[in-house]
Amino acid sequence: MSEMTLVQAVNRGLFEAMKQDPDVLVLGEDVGVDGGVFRATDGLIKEYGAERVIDTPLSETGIIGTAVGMALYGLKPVAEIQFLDFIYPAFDQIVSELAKFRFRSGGQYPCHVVIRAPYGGGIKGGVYHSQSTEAYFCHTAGLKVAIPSTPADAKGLLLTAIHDEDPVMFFEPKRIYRTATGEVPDGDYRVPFGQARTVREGEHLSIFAYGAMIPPASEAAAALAKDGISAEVIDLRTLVPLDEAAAVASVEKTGRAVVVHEAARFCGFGAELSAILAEKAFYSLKAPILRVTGYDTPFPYALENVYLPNAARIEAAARAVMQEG
Amino acid sequence: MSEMTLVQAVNRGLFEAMKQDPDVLVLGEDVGVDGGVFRATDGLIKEYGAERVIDTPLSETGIIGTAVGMALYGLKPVAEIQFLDFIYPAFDQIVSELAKFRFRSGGQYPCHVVIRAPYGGGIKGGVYHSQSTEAYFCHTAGLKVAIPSTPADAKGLLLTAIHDEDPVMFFEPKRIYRTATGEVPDGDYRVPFGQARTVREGEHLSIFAYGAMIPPASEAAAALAKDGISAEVIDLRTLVPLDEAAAVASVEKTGRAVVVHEAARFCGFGAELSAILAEKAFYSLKAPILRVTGYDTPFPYALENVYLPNAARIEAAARAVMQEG
Amino acid sequence: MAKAAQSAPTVAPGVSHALSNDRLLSMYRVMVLARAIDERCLSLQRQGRIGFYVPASGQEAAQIGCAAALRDEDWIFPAYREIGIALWRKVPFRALMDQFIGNSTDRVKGRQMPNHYSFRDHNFVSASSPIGTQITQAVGAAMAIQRRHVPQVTATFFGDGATSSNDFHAGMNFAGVYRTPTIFFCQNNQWAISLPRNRQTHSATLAQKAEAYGFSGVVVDGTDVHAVYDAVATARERALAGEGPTLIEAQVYRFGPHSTSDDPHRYRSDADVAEWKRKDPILRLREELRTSGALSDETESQLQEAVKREISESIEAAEGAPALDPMTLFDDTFAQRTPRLEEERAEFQRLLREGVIRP
Amino acid sequence: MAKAAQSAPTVAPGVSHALSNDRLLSMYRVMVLARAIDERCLSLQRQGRIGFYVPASGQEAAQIGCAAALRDEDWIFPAYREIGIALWRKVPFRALMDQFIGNSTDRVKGRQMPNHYSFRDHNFVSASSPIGTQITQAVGAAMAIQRRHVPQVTATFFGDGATSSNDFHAGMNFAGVYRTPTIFFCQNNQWAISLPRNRQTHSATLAQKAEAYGFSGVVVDGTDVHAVYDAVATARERALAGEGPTLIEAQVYRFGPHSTSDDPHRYRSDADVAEWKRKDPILRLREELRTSGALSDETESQLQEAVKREISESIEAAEGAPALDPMTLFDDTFAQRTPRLEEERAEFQRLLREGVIRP
Ligand SMILES: Cc1ncc(C[n+]2csc(CCOP(=O)(O)OP(=O)(O)O)c2C)c(N)n1
Ligand SMILES: Cc1ncc(C[n+]2csc(CCOP(=O)(O)OP(=O)(O)O)c2C)c(N)n1
Ligand SMILES: [Mg+2]
Ligand SMILES: [Mg+2]
Repeated sequence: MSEMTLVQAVNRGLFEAMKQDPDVLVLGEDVGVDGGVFRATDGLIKEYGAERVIDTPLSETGIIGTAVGMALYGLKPVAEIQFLDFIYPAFDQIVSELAKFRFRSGGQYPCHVVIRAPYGGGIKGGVYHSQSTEAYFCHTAGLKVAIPSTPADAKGLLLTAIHDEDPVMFFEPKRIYRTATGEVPDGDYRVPFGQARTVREGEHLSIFAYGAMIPPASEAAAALAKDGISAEVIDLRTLVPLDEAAAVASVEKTGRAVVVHEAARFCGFGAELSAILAEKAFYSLKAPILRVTGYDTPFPYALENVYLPNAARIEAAARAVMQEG
Repeated sequence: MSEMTLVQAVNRGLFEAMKQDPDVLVLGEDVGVDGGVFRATDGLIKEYGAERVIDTPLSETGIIGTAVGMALYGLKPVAEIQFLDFIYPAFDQIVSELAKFRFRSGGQYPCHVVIRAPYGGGIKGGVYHSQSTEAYFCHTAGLKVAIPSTPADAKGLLLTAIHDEDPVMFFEPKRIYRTATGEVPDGDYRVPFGQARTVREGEHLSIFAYGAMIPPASEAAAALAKDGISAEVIDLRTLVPLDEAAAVASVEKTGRAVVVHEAARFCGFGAELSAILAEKAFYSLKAPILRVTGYDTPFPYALENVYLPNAARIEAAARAVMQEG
Repeated sequence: MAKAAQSAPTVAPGVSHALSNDRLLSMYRVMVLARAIDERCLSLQRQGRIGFYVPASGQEAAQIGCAAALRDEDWIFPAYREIGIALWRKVPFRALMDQFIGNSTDRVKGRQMPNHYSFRDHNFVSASSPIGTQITQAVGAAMAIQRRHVPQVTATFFGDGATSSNDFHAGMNFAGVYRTPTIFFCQNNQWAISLPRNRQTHSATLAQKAEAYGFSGVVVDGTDVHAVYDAVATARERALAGEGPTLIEAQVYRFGPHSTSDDPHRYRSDADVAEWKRKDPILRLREELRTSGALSDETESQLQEAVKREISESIEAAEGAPALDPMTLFDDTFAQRTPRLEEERAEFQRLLREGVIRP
Repeated sequence: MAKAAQSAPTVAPGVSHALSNDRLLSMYRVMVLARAIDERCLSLQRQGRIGFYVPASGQEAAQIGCAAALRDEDWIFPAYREIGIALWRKVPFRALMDQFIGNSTDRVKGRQMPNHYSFRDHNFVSASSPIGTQITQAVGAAMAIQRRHVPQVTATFFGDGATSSNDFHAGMNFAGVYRTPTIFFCQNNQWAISLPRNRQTHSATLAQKAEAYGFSGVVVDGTDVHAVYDAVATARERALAGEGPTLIEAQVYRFGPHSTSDDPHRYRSDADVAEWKRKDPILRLREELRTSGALSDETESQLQEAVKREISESIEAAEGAPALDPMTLFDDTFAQRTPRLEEERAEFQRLLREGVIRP
């Protein structure tokens, strides 16, 4: 166990995986000599050399296309996309190739690539260094999607991702890269996919969130507690596979739900979770499900602090939900 | 008024727009001499020449990137993507550029491109000639999304799209390109965006669909009617802007809803509509909202007829919804 | 050796890798088989017995000349028109036919359109429809080969149209930077559906595009098995010697339609086709083999007979195989089904049982 | 004329477009202004007065040499490092400062990070962060120019790293096919963040990449305003004469960090930087102007004084401008707000009123 930040935990996870298995390699822009623009890959090239820590030309198409080829051959590439906002030149390789290789080849060609990308707002990055577009990937059959919110989960989910047999999109909440700190187990620590984490138990309503929205959700729950409102906060951890059972069970208990994410609301991940609850927890629901999300505009720069969901907005939505029904 | 097929109506719409405005031009792969692989652009090059009907190299990046440039300059390009499945090389231009140009330039640079693409299954096209990924675009702030289900709407929505001031994704249900026939008004016929069409009025439940799912939804409603179940069938027509008011009003009347689309279920458009209803029509809902959709696998080839929602599946879901609550 | 990109294409003059008559005969046999399959499948499609077909007639010398110069351990990253490569790799036609039908013995489990097959045990990676995507993948696999230090190469196949794709650019560039053992084999068949080669790009040759990435490109007459074989064998030797990738532009012509959905009369003249048919690669090799005495009338008719029989028997067997089990739909999205897929599968099974869904 | 791509770069020998002393002086002035802004903004960023900054020091001759050879009616499709172009186009520094702050007078309404500005009235299109996307757009605008039959060109700006992008490939290819009046101006500043030029691509020059698209590329010494001006003026003349596009590789060096988020010591040596600083384009032009007598001590100090004053006054004014109205968030996603945006806007307004959201 050692205390570290979330980005350090990612770095530890990468070191661990590369130590465990010589087939694991890292590629991306500035991941080698520079150690990654957020330092997530810092030190890897010194330890494992340029053969396994590959600085690539400026082409996401090339990064993911070659990673797919490596994976088909039997290596375990971990590709970094510098910001999730820059993943789109690789979108064809991801949705048409990576996600479908196993299926379309009748199971002959598994294709196990982990794609790491910092996502989300709160770093004054403007429209192109702030977006949260996890819903695109969740809607793409064949991809798993993991989003840690704590250093321990960052390492544990990353190691699970690297040892999985399927492609995994691993989105890192850059806003809390350095502010989220905590104890992280040493060695081969793994957190299973598809198991939500109860951040805080509660009786009156359920707040669902993930990644950088866990801190404001927890803060809101703490504020609500002062007024005797007991909110359960659930960190979904992996969106695919989703722990639907935990989500439904929580709402069966509380009867009320607020879903939180940074991404734009329309067709965001929150829509799916609402739809699941409206179907499977229908008879338990005492009030409409509210979503606290980014707005349906592109991500702004100067106004990011009013665009992003904060604890006060989550708290207000929770109070509104409590007043209904 | 003349009777024609859906793809002919698209063709008529393009002729009309090019006649109206010399700034309208068409570009894409095989759209000129060949008239498009589905013949949607047939005859245009003869009438308007290669300067306005542009056969492009095999690059969706190039097609949409140049269309964006043309639009910035003041033209009104209508780009064809041969199959929606092949749009991903242009995804970066669409989500990062086209969708955000007006916003990110503070309103200085509107960017009005219409992107036409045949979408959906039912033509034995396998994994890459069958997909319905409208949700990606619906989740992208700055894009409008229109999907006609009749020849009249195909022409009317297309002309509205071409005269709109914003980017429009215009997805054409290729499965019913030739089977959907009907009367289409001559001349400058336009169907406004954001107004759903009531295909059939009903009292007991609401079935929401669009595009190629309208025929099976109607068929299901007809079958239900025989058993005295009165289903309202609503064609959403444009997913962005969405006629939320019509959807909510319908469910306030019927109390029950089934949402139908071909796309995979998880984070599909149906999730958004369910979420809206679960929030805004909450107190009217008598039963869980069911979704009848493609499964969360890649699109198959040999098994497409069992993958795609059909009238019987919609009917079964409607009966299930009627038994609840 | 084939000529450098800058000059006009010609039949390769001093070929440095000679082919024995035996080898030429076996190449000829596979070319004949490929052509016969093409003709038969076009008619199966017209009869509605298969849903779609992509012919490769005209490109046999390019494909089999190339395949013969590779070794079985080399990885193929194909497009959808590479039937000659698969056949040379000893994929039985029966296996192709299974794929065209999508029956229960189809190796890709009915997941893809005809011609998009995949045979892992033949190192023949899965073809996909999106143009060009296999190119970067071939480079990635070559990077893996470098990492494993094994004497293998990857060969990737694509058309003139694919040189405009994003993956061509990225794949060529990565290959140049990492000097990967990759052969970029472009079959310039003069058309990308209706777009002629000279509207695809303004460069004089496609091979010269390699200059942009710091390695060499060569043009070969793709109707001449010798020239193709030589260019590929040379590229393979260079790749194994650590000298990096090569782009080979094999100039050929697509005799048939782009696919069974295409009507080439809309965009090209019969005269143009007839002109190129005079250089039919099969006639050309037959002529050569006859002249050298390697191919007698008797061998020829035996060969034609054997090919016909193999085709007919394979079609019959494939058509007789059981249909695909619908429940396989839920396999292979992931290695293990997620709870959601289990749930959907259970729903699907119930709907099948109730007759709501009918296979 | 600049030299053809194949040969090594040199200072352009027989320059065919001469620049008058007056013009050179005004170019010098803008170069000095750009450099001074850079230095000042780096310190504003350190003081937390602006959030981020992308310096352009070392690239002034390339930018202003190019801008001066274009006409105001030509459309600029910039990347994020083109401050010299904007300044030459007479965009006041105040307007840039407004953008860096994202205040109520910012022309892009606080929507983008510093350096991603846009000025429609200067034909300076909106910069975006994703690398390369402006390249195809510039080609599309040039196709529109062809359609309108007007004497204009488009010029697009990008770095060495951007030559690996999809849009470079597609844009160059479309430009070749349609022979568009486009100038592809690549500032090869030797680095793409930490990746050196020789790891970006294996081609000897970036200019030679034009060969792949059937048009010509030239290398110029980007520290020499004369060479740059000449290459661009020539390319512009060719474009207007219908002779199509040109790729120009201006070889420069990025003196500063990639951006204020970057620490260049992690990947390059001070010695390397010092070596290139000996070719500082501003010192070089100053030297020339002094030698020719066009620049006296007095003019120089007046100029430095004026630049300092303009910068200080602009910063003061921009910092004094009112903050952005939060309600503007809901403008410009579409020309007209959709019902959903109206609803979200109303919710937002309520939350603002209730103090749940605080600007
Ligand atoms: C990304 C993408 N865009 C468009 C298509 C539609 N399409 C299928 S084949 C083809 C032409 C391919 O031409 P070429 O690369 O020369 O190969 P050929 O078919 O001639 O062998 C096109 C445009 C596609 N499959 N993928
Ligand atoms: C598509 C994309 N990938 C990655 C990035 C991150 N990034 C920003 S600048 C840069 C390097 C650009 O290098 P170059 O094109 O040489 O321009 P320069 O910054 O040197 O002017 C990178 C990788 C990006 N902005 N866009
Ligand atoms: Mg071709
Ligand atoms: Mg650079």
